[in-house]
Amino acid sequence: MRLLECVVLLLVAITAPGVVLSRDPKCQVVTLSFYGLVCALMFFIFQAPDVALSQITIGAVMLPLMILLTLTKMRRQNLRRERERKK
Amino acid sequence: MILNYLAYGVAAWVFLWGLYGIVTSKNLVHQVVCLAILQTSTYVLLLAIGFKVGGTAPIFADIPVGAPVVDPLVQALMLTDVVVEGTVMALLLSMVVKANEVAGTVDPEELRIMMG
Amino acid sequence: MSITTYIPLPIAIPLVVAAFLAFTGKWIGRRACDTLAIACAAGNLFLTLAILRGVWSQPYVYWFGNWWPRPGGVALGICFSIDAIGASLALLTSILTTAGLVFSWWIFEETENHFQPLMLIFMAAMCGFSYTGDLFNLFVFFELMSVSAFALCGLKTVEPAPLQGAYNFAIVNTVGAFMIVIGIGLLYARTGALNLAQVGRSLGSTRADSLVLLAFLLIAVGYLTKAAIVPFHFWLADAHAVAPSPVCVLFSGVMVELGIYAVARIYWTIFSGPLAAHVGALREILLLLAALCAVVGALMCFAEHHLKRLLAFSTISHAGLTLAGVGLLTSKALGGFVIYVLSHGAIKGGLFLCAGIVAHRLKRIGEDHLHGRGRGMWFTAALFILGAFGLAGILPFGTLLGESMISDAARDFQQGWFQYVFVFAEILTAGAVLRASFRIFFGWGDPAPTDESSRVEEGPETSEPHNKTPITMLFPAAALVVLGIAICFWPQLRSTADGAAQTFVNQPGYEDMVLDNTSMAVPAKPPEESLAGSILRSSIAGSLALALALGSVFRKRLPALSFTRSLEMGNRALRTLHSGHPGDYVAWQSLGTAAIGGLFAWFLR
Amino acid sequence: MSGRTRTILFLISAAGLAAVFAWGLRNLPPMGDYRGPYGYVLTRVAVYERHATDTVNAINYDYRGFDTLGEEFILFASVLGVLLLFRPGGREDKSKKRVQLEDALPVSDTLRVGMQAMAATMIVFGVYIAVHGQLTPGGGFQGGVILATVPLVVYLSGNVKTFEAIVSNPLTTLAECGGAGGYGIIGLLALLGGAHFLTNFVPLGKTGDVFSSGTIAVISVTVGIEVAGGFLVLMQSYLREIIEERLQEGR
Repeated sequence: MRLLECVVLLLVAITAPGVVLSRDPKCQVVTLSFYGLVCALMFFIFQAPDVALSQITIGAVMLPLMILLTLTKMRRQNLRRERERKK
Repeated sequence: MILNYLAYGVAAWVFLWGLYGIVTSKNLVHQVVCLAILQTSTYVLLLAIGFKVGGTAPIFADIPVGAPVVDPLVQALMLTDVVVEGTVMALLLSMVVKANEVAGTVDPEELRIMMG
Repeated sequence: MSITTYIPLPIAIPLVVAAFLAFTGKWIGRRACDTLAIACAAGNLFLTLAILRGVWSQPYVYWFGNWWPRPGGVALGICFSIDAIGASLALLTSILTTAGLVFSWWIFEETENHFQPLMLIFMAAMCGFSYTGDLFNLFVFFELMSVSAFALCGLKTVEPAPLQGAYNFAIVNTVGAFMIVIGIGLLYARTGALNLAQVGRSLGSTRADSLVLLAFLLIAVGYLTKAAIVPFHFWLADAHAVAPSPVCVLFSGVMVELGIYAVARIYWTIFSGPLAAHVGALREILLLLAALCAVVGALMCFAEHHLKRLLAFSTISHAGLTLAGVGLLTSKALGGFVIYVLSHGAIKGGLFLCAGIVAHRLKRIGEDHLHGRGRGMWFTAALFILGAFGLAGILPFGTLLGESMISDAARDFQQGWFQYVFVFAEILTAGAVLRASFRIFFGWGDPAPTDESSRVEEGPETSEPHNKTPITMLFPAAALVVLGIAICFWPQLRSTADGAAQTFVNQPGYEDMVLDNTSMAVPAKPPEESLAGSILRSSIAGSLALALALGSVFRKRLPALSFTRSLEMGNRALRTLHSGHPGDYVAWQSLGTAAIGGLFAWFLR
Repeated sequence: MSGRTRTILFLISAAGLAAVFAWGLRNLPPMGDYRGPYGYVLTRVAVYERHATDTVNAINYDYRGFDTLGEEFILFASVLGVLLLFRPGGREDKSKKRVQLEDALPVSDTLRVGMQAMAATMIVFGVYIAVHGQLTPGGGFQGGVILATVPLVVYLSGNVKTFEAIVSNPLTTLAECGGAGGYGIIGLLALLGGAHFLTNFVPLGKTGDVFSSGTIAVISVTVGIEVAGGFLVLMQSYLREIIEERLQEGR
């Protein structure tokens, strides 16, 4: 095992708890897409370019995007509910 | 010696952190993300299993057949895994949005309608 | 036409039709969608029946993409290795899907819900799951089955309860699915193979080391989560209570049982060799789990007053009983497992459809609200009561034969105590269903006490009030209950099932058949044992269930019956455990995994 | 269960799980020297047998193509599930008028042109990835996801109308359903020739060509179409409400 591989594994090991511990979903979007990139990097280093490509598209782009949209949708729902309550 | 098992250890470590996140989560969106983290432990494990020191990617465009390559099967499994991740998360997130719409909360503690 | 031509069809055709329906559904209208879906499911019924006939005496191996194994037994492709047990589960799937689709003819008035394509995908996934002979393909179909099940579970989105149910279902099952992936990865690391036969041959009969045990643990826990075995069962009650009735039929009738089937499958193709030295200890661990599950499910079932949730807990209890069929690790009990699953699936499907009829007519599902309002629905009442006795496993029901084989096998291994678990679970589950039907359809006694979940309203599957039960609802319900009885009259059913199970557990024969293309030895049909003990036991269970139901309905008239009240209120601690919190569920799931892992490490080392 | 009890219960089981993992994982073969039969045999025969240089895709779309069929339908089923959950329900939704969409987002022209150029590049890139699956890393799935992000770039560049026109076009749904169904049909076509399901029946061509490797290339493109359609439909079901509300607020 080369140094590079150890480093990227340790990076994964450090970032994962970071994503779990960022309790606010808005922060989590950022940490998650960083984590997705770290995973993609790991796939590249471990000679899995096919998986790396799909990890970038899914893990680092699509998934955070869907979470962002989820949060936006929920914020709008909550605002609407507030407004209706005021009426 | 211990380095040989580092990747397996990292897989178990990420798995347990993912579980911890799901168990202690107070927000359904957070919980879904933790499930995604839990899933990445399977990537780490599969990747480590099929790895070969000095092997290249199993693509024979530039290298001759028979050259040392890493195992292609685990990569095929991981591709399936990535798709499953993306789609299951999309489904779960839409459930969360809908739950927020009809119940007005994303705290699992407050969403307990059915119990006992 | 030879069997080779139509083996892939029960999976491929529903999938293609589902894709077609999902696109054209908007334009061709509701009725055309329904018709096409029902035709497809009925076609699947014939196909699976034909496949069952084809593999009746000799299992059949089908290699996708013509990828036969290489010399030396290296399989690069995926195969279906179909035997009578898998084929009959696929047949059950097709029957229940057809019944569910026919039942849904008059419900779900809105059209854009993609109900029919999802049902077809669900059916195809379960058929593929019961046919496959590949470890990872098993997982793919498991996941396909799960995803379509999550979506179907949350079909009624106007209320929060279905979303909670679907969400909890999805979280717990997905965690289980990842455990399966890890287990598969570990086996692949050891053997470099994914074909069940090849993995099994590669492990051989070398004593299992900790890696193999861990792989077995993770894969088994993943599938037992689907099978709703205590302590992985929490999701089931939440999901079944809120899913539309025709979907519940598939959930309870076959999906849960397929989880147990998968454990049997991987045990007898992969792990029976490596674990041969510890078979006694493993049997005791599995029986303990089964008994715990049966008892907890039965207690919760009697304490429940939400009609569908009550049936859901009865499914948990019966899942425990069926786990014993596999957990005894012998072909006789496995034969009992098959008979039990087939007849229980039909009966439970019929009961859920009856619950669906009640919800359709009366718009409520809590036993307390429904008190006496079902008067006049005589046919539904009759089916419901018949179904209850089917759960008790009395004489003309197929469950009796399954119970007798499992109990006989348990006695063979000095585990005779398990037959009392059977009796206990049968009394409480049948008693609960009878109690509910006495209250709902006859209005006897006082209204039931309310509890947390019976306050949850059943979301309307239809909006207009209905004074008549359409034939499309009554007929499938009746057909399923009749099927649960008819199976008992199949000549020589027990020895046939035993023979099929002997083929199933024949690991060396299986490996040679898949990898070397040999045919399997046809086992001799063992003689059938006397049913007298089982008939006696089940009659006692049936009459005690009746007595218990009458006792709890009329307990105000006789002070001696007040114990039924505490039974009906349930154990407080046990009830609070079913908290509806996904975090709790996953915590229990991890605890269960760790505990079973500890047992494995201690006893199977 | 209170949050505290739950955490304690979990920590106990996590300790147990960690122990069980440590106990089992120590018997894994040391990392970096994998020589299991599957990968070993496959990397030696796949290029000759299938004229595909990317063996990962040879596995995905040929040797274990049946798994991928299941996987595509997992995607398909969950898109159906999301559509089902986000379907316009309830009475007030039905009475709501469809709003007229306008390109309302204020974006500078330079950015808009840049974004459009980016979208065009991504289309080329996505198609390239999708059709070269059998040769180089990538394939239908990855290409499809890249293609699905193109309309999103269009949306961000302010062309809401174009975005809406792309994603609500029945062709998007057709791509999704046709891609998924098409995979099954390609598999069934093999049966007509008397072969088994999903047999590679198209001529294999010359190794290294775009049209080599028979059905691998065909299926890769089919999957690309399905994935692109599927993710577009997903995106649209998430974005539709947001766009509509935004426009109503703008008035």
